[in-house]
Amino acid sequence: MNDVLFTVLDNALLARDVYRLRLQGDTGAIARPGQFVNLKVEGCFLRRPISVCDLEEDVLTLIYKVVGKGTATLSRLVKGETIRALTGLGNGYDCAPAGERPLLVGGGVGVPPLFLLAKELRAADKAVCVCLGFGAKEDAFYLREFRELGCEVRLATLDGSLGHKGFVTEILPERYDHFFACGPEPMLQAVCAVTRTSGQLSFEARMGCGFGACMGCSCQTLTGSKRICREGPVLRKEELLWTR
Amino acid sequence: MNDVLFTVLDNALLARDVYRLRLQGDTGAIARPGQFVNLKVEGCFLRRPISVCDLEEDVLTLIYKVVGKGTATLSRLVKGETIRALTGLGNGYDCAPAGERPLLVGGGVGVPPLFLLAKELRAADKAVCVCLGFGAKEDAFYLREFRELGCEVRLATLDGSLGHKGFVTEILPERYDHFFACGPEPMLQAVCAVTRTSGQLSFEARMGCGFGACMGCSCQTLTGSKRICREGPVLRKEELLWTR
Amino acid sequence: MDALKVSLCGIPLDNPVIPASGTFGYGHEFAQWYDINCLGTFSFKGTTLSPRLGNPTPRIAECSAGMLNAVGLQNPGVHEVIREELPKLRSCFHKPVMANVSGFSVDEYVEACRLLAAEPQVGWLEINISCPNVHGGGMSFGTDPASAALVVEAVRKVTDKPLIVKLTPNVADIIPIARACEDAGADGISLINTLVGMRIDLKTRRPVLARQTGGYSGPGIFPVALRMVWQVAGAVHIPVVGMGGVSSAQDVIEMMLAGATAVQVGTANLVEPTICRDIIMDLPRVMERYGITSLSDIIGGAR
Amino acid sequence: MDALKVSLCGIPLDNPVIPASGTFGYGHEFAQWYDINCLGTFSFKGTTLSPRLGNPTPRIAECSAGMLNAVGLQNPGVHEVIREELPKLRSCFHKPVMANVSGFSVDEYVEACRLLAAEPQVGWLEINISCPNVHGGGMSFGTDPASAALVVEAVRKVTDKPLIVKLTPNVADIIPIARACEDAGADGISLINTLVGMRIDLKTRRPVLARQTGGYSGPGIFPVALRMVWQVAGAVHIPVVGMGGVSSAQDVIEMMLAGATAVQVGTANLVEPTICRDIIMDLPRVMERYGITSLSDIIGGAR
Ligand SMILES: Cc1cc2nc3c(=O)[nH]c(=O)nc-3n(C[C@H](O)[C@H](O)[C@H](O)COP(=O)(O)OP(=O)(O)OC[C@H]3O[C@@H](n4cnc5c(N)ncnc54)[C@H](O)[C@@H]3O)c2cc1C
Ligand SMILES: Cc1cc2nc3c(=O)[nH]c(=O)nc-3n(C[C@H](O)[C@H](O)[C@H](O)COP(=O)(O)OP(=O)(O)OC[C@H]3O[C@@H](n4cnc5c(N)ncnc54)[C@H](O)[C@@H]3O)c2cc1C
Ligand SMILES: Cc1cc2nc3c(=O)[nH]c(=O)nc-3n(C[C@H](O)[C@H](O)[C@H](O)COP(=O)(O)O)c2cc1C
Ligand SMILES: Cc1cc2nc3c(=O)[nH]c(=O)nc-3n(C[C@H](O)[C@H](O)[C@H](O)COP(=O)(O)O)c2cc1C
Ligand code: FES
Ligand code: FES
Repeated sequence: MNDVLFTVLDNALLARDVYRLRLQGDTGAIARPGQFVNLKVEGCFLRRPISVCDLEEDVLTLIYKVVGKGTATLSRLVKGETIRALTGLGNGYDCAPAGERPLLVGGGVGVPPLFLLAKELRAADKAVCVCLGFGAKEDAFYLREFRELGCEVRLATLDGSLGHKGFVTEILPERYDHFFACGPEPMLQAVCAVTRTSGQLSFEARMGCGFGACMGCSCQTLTGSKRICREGPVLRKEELLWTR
Repeated sequence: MNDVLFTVLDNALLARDVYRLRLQGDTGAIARPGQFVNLKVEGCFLRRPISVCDLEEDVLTLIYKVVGKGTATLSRLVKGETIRALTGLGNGYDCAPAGERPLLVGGGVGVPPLFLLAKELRAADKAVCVCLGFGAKEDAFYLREFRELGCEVRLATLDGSLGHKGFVTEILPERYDHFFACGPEPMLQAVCAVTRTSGQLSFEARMGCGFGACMGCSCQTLTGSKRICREGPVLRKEELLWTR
Repeated sequence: MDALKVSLCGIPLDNPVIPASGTFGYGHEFAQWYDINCLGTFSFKGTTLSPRLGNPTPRIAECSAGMLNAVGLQNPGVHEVIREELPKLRSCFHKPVMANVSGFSVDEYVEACRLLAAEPQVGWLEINISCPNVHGGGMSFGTDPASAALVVEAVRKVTDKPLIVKLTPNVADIIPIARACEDAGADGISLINTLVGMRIDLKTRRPVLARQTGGYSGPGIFPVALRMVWQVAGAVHIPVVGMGGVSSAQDVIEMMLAGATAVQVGTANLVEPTICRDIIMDLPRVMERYGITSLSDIIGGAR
Repeated sequence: MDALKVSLCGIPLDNPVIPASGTFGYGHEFAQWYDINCLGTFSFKGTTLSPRLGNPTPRIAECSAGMLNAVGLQNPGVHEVIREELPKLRSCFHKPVMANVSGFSVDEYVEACRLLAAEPQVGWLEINISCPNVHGGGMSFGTDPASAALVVEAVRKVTDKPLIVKLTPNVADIIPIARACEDAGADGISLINTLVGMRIDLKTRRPVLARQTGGYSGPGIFPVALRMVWQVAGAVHIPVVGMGGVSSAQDVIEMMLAGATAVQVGTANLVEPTICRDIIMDLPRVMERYGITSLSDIIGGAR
């Protein structure tokens, strides 16, 4: 965990209401894909948690959707401005159980953390299948980027404007060794229901602090109470109450 | 009264902790010297009242001393930035009773509103005597500007580092027809005590609104309750409770 | 603009936005900023039977998310209001107005209300049993169900006009007080008045306010106000007028979802004199964003 | 750094800055951000006799000048705290700690306090009779002088360590409650706990918090907190620990001028994890600016 002052490199519209923000600064505390940073946004009292999407030396990439006041303010950041963030928060995904054919399942702005994960899995030469779900074609992003990593990319949109028409859970491959998922809770629940392997799922919660101090983000699991910001945001499928 | 968006022309240190801010924008609502504007300062809940110091077409000059959070923020404004203000607030000085030899008495950051007043009186060819009091030489400002208007300028500093050592009330001329004063309340009280003519004094008050809505700035006078922001900030000597 | 219409105690309002008492004078101060006929109505400065000079100054202190006031109900008294202010008001405002009344005894409330209720332009009486600034004043009535009921019952006898009782938030449990007012014949409840607060000046090391403590208002009190509106709206059967820190169209909608039939805007007027007009103009856009077609449909919608 | 020293119930503090209960865990979370030995002390997470899972989520809602929480006293219970947390704490904090205790019956308070008071590192017991989140919980004790006294008397019997009673601000009059605690044997009063507040999500049209209402904390409550500290400090003869929205060295000084002997910082820790260290480092500069040579001299200085 670190308190870092970042400088904006760029901040560009990527898809409908979705922006990519690239920040320069000390990324040393970020250890794993699936971790997040907590941004101090001007005019907002609480910080805003955003997943690490990509990391290259001292450049941190975040992808966020404008859904309210804080993300709207973020979208107005321009090159050269600075923003403070607590970095290296959360447990992140554990690549060890990935197996040879890991499956990545992402929905909407749950997709970003899967990118750094895919990158690491590809670096370890895994056969990565990425299944992405979006509302419509206009919402989709990073397809090319995943393909360029050498992943198999499958797509579903709710309105059928790109790829399969329907839910992302309808396009999962037959065979995979372990899955990694991030997306809205109904999607995560569906993923849990249709997958047969072990897996890891990343959750969201309204956060007070983002680093384990307030107990605001607690979540009950079969292995006890977990703080989404600390013992999460990634939980193992096996510990979820849903699987009971 | 008007709600105006001004653009900063410049904002420069004039004396110790004292800045001159020049703003470009619609000054149409400002009718009299001694009126004030109420500035919307970023990060402050209430507006900040500052007297009109000078006015030239669409350029408004304010002089303010950094005494707290709001004025500190003001002092960081740079050319090209914008600031909103309610303009044309308060009654202002009435030049009609000035006579041929008006006396202007100012103390510290009470000096600014006297400048536009002096300018108007000089334009009407009055023989203006301006007596200014400051803490020390480093606090003094606008001496040259008053002289350039053709005023007689007398000076007092508390520590004697410039002009007479002592209070401004000790350097008033023998003869004058009417006085105009602005400064800290003890100074105003002393001015009232030593002057024999009629006069007008400008007061300060903690303000909620600045335009007569909240009754936050009321002041009791012999002629009833007055709102400093509306029936003031300029009150006639004759109506002050002090003179009773 | 039917989408904005609501009805408050039987009187239709073009929209639910109502400047709050004590922050809007008797209206004409604001007529210089905009045509105040765009308002639903407004609640005029708290008026007492006799004229009041109010408290010593400083009466205002700034807070990081609001302000304190200790104005102390300065007003010219009900007779002068009827003689001077209401005629001036008629010339710039053509809708029923809400008459805010304070008092220091039941008799005073009754007499001031009787006189104001007789004025044709007065649509509602809003009786403030909550002002925290005045010793032996509203505080005692508003913090105890029985005393609150006493005032309401007495005023009820002298007028058939809608009677709205304005409550103080400085209580442990607001519900019994609201219920007591309803039972005593109130037609509506408005809340919240200010929270008691304080600031100290680090330079002088003295309280900023001459009266030491004052009423805290502005965005900082919004969460407390919203909670009390929610509680009271769930506990009474008469309409609730919500207020406390409202300064945007979003805030208005949030108050209505909590159960407010109409929403007052106070302190925000002091900092942005055109805020009520701006909110009214902004409402349709914000409603659209949240899929709201009619404001009257969302009253209490969060329950 | 003698200029910062104060004494709280006979125990010297290097400075008056104390992270508030529930915002600082059991300390070690913050030891990752800075050396927490710079603190005066800290008040650990509200601990109950039995473990508690707390409330359903969402438990957090943002406000314009603060936040709401409805954590519901999630904690591992006093036995686990003594077994697991205090040993961990010892390794990163070498000063007496303030043990914050909650309970749902007098017996629970007594038993938890007895166990914690026996721990050598516990310097003070801070008994929270004010948590507004738990049904039938602290609320009832803290809103009534007699019940407050009941808890204090009972706990008083099982420990000689300094007993600080933490009060809720959700009352009409704080003074009788503070006095009842003093009379019952408390060594200090701490206040304020959170104000009850609420937020509604415009998108879902539902309360943001699963429990609907929650405790409002942060800068928005500072004026209310300061007022209550002022009132209580003027009414009792035991030290007062002030808190509520404190987030700067200036705020600390303002609280002390109002009468606080020490000052707790809560919510600010959540947003700026190093804030307490930063405030302590900033204090000498701010003191100089206001001509303060020793903090202990200014306690209650505004009176
Ligand atoms: C661990 C984690 C990682 C995340 N990663 C991403 C990401 O990579 N890209 C992305 O677009 N979004 C991500 N989110 C969601 C993102 O935090 C919210 O969209 C954002 O906080 C909304 O802020 P706002 O001010 O725009 O919305 P508002 O609704 O105005 O926010 C009000 C409050 O609610 C909170 N809030 C609102 N929505 C959410 C949410 N979905 N999750 C948690 N808190 C919320 C805000 O933080 C704030 O405190 C992540 C959330 C978490 C918990
Ligand atoms: C009619 C009028 C005209 C003024 N003209 C000038 C001027 O031309 N030049 C100048 O330097 N100053 C002037 N002042 C004083 C100026 O308004 C204050 O210095 C300023 O508001 C301080 O703000 P702050 O945030 O720096 O101080 P803070 O102390 O942080 O302010 C806290 C609060 O107190 C109020 N306040 C503090 N000091 C004063 C004060 N002296 N008068 C009124 N309110 C105060 C602030 O407005 C704010 O609401 C004038 C005041 C009034 C009422
Ligand atoms: C300067 C000022 C004066 C007030 N005077 C009155 C009053 O006379 N009568 C009354 O019922 N409420 C009075 N109030 C309370 C407001 O009407 C309102 O209830 C309160 O300020 C909360 O709303 P806000 O946060 O939008 O201001 C006053 C408030 C302020 C700020
Ligand atoms: C997330 C959270 C949890 C809290 N938990 C406790 C608690 O367990 N016991 C307690 O006495 N107070 C608790 N409080 C109240 C704080 O200690 C403090 O009294 C209050 O938040 C006001 O101070 P602040 O505005 O600085 O946060 C909690 C506050 C927050 C924000
Ligand atoms: S957000 Fe504070 S503990 Fe997780
Ligand atoms: S400051 Fe509001 S009436 Fe003067």
